[in-house]
Amino acid sequence: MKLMEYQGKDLFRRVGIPTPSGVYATAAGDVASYIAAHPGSWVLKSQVMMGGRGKAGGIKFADDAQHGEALARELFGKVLKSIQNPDGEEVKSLLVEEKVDIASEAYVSIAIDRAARKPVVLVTAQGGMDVEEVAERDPGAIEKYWIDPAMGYSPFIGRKLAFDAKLPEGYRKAFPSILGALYTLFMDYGANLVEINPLVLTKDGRVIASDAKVELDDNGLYKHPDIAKWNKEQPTDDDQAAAVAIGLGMSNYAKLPDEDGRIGSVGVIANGAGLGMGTMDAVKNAGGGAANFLDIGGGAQADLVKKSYNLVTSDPRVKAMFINIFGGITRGDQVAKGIVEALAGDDVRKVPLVVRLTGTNAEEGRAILAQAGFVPVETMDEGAARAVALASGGK
Amino acid sequence: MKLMEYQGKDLFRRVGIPTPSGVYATAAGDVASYIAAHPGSWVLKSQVMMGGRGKAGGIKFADDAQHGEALARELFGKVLKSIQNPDGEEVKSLLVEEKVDIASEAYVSIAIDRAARKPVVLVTAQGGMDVEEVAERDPGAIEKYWIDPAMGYSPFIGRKLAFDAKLPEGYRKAFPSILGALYTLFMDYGANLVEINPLVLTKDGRVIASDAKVELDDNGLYKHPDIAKWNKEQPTDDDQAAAVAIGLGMSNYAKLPDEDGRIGSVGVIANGAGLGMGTMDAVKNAGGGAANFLDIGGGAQADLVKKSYNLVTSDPRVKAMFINIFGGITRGDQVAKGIVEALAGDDVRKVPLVVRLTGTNAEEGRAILAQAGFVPVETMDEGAARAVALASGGK
Amino acid sequence: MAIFVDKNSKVIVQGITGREGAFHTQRMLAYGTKIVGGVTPGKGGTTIESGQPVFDTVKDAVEATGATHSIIFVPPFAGADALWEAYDAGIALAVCITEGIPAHDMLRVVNTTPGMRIIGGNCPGVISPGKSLIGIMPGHVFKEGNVGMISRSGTLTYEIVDGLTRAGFGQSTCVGIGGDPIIGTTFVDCLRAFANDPETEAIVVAGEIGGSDEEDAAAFIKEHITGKPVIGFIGGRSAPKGKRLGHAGAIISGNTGTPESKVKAFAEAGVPVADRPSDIPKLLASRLKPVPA
Amino acid sequence: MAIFVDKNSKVIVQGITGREGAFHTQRMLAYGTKIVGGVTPGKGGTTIESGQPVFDTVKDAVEATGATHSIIFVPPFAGADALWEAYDAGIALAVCITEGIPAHDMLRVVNTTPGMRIIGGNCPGVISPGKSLIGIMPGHVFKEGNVGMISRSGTLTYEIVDGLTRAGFGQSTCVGIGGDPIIGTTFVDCLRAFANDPETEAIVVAGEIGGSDEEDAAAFIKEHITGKPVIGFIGGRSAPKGKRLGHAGAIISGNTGTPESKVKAFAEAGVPVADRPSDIPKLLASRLKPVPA
Repeated sequence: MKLMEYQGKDLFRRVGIPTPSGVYATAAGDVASYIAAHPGSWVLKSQVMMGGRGKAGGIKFADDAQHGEALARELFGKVLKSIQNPDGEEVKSLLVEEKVDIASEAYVSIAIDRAARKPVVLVTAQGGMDVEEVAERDPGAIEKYWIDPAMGYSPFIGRKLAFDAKLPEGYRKAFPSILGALYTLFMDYGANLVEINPLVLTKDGRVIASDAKVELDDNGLYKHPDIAKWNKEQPTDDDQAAAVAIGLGMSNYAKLPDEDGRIGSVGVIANGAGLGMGTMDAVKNAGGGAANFLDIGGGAQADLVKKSYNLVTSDPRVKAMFINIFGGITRGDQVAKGIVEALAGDDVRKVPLVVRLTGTNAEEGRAILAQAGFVPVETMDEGAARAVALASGGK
Repeated sequence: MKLMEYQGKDLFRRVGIPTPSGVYATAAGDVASYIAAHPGSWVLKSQVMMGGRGKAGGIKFADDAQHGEALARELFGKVLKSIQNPDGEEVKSLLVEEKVDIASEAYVSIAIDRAARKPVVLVTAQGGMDVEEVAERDPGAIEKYWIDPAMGYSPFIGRKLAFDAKLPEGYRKAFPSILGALYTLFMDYGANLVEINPLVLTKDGRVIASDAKVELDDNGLYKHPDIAKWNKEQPTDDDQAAAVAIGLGMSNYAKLPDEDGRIGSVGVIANGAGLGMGTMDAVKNAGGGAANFLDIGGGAQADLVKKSYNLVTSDPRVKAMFINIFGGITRGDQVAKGIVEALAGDDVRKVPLVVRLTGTNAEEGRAILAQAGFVPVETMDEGAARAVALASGGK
Repeated sequence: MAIFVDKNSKVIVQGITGREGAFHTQRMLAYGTKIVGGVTPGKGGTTIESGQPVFDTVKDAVEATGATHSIIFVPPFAGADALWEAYDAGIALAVCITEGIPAHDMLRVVNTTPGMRIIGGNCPGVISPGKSLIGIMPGHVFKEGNVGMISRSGTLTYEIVDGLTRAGFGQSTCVGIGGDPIIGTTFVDCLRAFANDPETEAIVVAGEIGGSDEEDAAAFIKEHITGKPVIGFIGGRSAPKGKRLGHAGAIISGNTGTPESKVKAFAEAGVPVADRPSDIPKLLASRLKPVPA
Repeated sequence: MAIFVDKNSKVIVQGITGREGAFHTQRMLAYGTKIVGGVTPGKGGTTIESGQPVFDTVKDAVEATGATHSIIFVPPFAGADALWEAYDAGIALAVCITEGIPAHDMLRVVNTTPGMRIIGGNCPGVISPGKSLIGIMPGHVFKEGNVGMISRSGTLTYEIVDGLTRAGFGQSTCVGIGGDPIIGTTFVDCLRAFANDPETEAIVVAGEIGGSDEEDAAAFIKEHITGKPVIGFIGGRSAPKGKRLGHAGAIISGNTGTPESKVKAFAEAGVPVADRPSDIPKLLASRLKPVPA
């Protein structure tokens, strides 16, 4: 679960990381009255998930209430677009924050290093820009430290990183405790990533988290029901919602983007993500492309197979479907039953179908399909080739 | 720092350990109005540090407000005495708690095991009595588990202990989370000991901490200023206060009780607790007894030596004093200077003095003492024998 | 020989009376796995229908049965607890089937259970064909032999193994390491074990896009595996960049994790990469003699 | 030989520019200890008056000097942090002088720094006379020789050692293990090292009332120490039960911790217990030949 900046800063404040003063606003009037009550220079920051909101015109500066209100009106409802996000994202809320006088900008993040199986801290004195850019241009400027979760965080880690990354002296006192608080947030809230970029040293000597990027592990969200419910306030992924609606996991269904002008036209259902990916690969190897991908998981019953069929064909790009089942826990007879039931209904869009069924109860499944006048293919490669041919109008 | 029951239960509630409903009261009127507002059966528990308050008459039962008020008036100001605490302790506050219907009483505690260097959990189904008694009578009834601080607590530990200690089935569901909360308290507040005795299973199926014993590590108190200030609300050890008043550590000065009818009459000052204990032993070996013991620590300056002299002689039992210094960081000349200054003052009680001075700057120190007409002894044994002789009126 | 499990491995099932646990206990017993008992708190002292005793705690089970291996079927929130309980009881190898254990739970578990081998979570388990199955794999697909197989996915493994078996390549041990971000046993751990296993004469590494396990495996192979041919495979090569596909592990990020990066790493280690699962037996055939069924 | 430290031990001082650190650095240098540098965050790049370089971090110090040993003079709240920093930098042995470190900090430190030897906290340090002093002991009291000495207290150690030295018994190594509830190195750890040290021909164990270190030591001696006479001593035998005397460690609790329990344990291990420090050389003399000064 990715958090928006204002949500990330909420967590920052809970663990004691200094953030700029300000207010979260969903109406232009609130922006105006806040600035009126707190004269000074303010930044209006669009609260969106996408990156590059600054370049997209999502950040504005206001010096008085009237100006602030006008800018807020301009921002609310605006659709910000970027190269990574061509569809754009609508601005529904703003964070109004004090405009600080920046002396220096650093970068700090903690992420899970899968290979080391430890949290890894990244620090560089070159903050305020994309860290991938720094990594490419000046890799030596990024200091890393792997924290042993058994030992946990201790201030020497922050001291060492501040010295090694050559953070300006003004950071030194505050940095070890800010990193400690960030580690607390990372561990206590089960984050995949916590990032402060930039961590600002102000001209008056404060060290403040000017931005907040927090990504929490969905599997750990149940421990934090108050945060889990933020999810509902956020733009939901339609695919995830659709998968959950029929009783699958969030990431068991995904529509695939059309790439390089090529439109994927084969719908793919498989049991297991690995086999699903393998099936997509097979479709591509056969000269076609998958339009989407659905993993029915292990032990699917007929009803789920039917619902899955319907979901996949609801994607209008799908011209043919390839169901690829390797029965382990999943039983071939259940899958076959589901297919027959799905095809029997009148309420679904039907497309040419290729089924490959092997493993547990495959014989029984094949018998059910045969009775419905349907002959499954023998191998994955064969099935993929057939599906690609059918999708392009062949037989 | 030992906490009183109501303070321990405050911490229990912070971490989510269920406690009986009730109120803390320092006036009989408050007891009456609370019971009036909450009709039912109530227990009035005297809030004192000493053990055995029940036998000493510190616990009463009331069924209505009037009765409660009368009992409270009786308890406030009462001095409870026990074998362990013959001087007694005055009741200044009460905890008024719901009288629960007890189905079963268990015992659970977590303490630091110095030898294993791990927290150790003790659980027995035989709660409500002194655990030392259980240990003596039926040692097999006590289950132990050493928690690895790197791994921390996990519910299987509580499950395992509940099964192994044969806690009644009613405990099973609640116990792992209560023990988890107790471990959180133990670690987060830096406790030497946390104990629930009894952990009650009520007839209506609740599991509740009926009593609370919490002892925090003084060295870690600075992390919890809100709790550290509770210390001021509690009876302070006079010896500790006296030591702190002259700039020593809390446990650097102790008056020793008179034992077996024998009165210790030698005042002992040494540098270092180990040498101090050795000096007391030497006094005993010489046929005498120490009245008190003061450790001036390392690197003591003349002024501290003078103040220490005054503190030790303020104990009227002291008939002679033995100052035993083995100079490491502590410099013999500073000690000698302090002694001479102390003896020069008119404001102190003077007693016959034996000084043993060796190690760093011992020569200089001896010279200073010699100038004041004073000849130190050579060894600890010799000094102890001399001091004992002087204390009993010898020369 | 084989690795991790053999026919003498004594196995307990954590969560033996649950739906999944009960079902797979019977499948494993049918395969010949030495299931010596199971654990369900509160059901200690009973036995399941097929006769295996149930205990309240893993410690009790280990003490009564001498079990060294465990397979875990518990809900995600109890996954870390089950692994720690296994560790505490002295279990040497725990297979964690549970999917959806919080990454931070696993982070803490893998860093505080030195000496215990954990396979998974979110994995199909491990099988030494003809000897023992500790997992949820369809046993009939596998065949005893001399090819070691490691994979990040479940069903794709069956697909590949089926092809191997049909082509006459039996398997010494197949390990499904699981697709979660933090897992107990990596490709490299398996490769190290296969390198020392005399029964294993060739190795198939079935990777996926995302992460750097394949790159790490390639580096290890280059350095430490000699005299045993290794064949690679990368699932999801057709997946669009950045799209999350079922396995949380399969997110492409930065420069490692791309199919190109993985294929390149394998190539540099002298490992041929099969374009499709059906190519694996062909690539193997030129390096190892199949054993006709 | 000796144990823990010898004349080649390269030592850094954590907190070298603080009052205590600076004072004892000079004393150790005067004794001949190889102090190769020190650490004070923010003073990296400078040198102290006697010429030793100061670094910002322990890692920097270790990389620049090759130090293997560290002595820690920091405030109590920074004690655990200093020990972890030493561990992280690869220090093999850290002497922690700091008094008053929270017990829970030490609990976590000792359980998360496997392989690093910690002596203390709240200890006078360790000295291998004539070779190296890493601590705050008065070096002139000690003399090179073949008696190993371990003690829970500081000044009482000097008292005992002074007697040994005057009686012609020099010391291989003296370790003041410290009096706090949780310490890094116990009597048993020291005994194990002395047992393997050819230079050590006899051992003096100077214990105290409270805790069970002496009982544990006695059990170890009984089992593992042969051919090296051991003399015991228990400080505080005259202390009233339950009274806290300076060392937090010296609280008598339950049945272990009493002088009687300790004397009995030593007796069962064949260890004579001296009634007073001045008896120790006498007990030693009947078992080991003194070397005249």
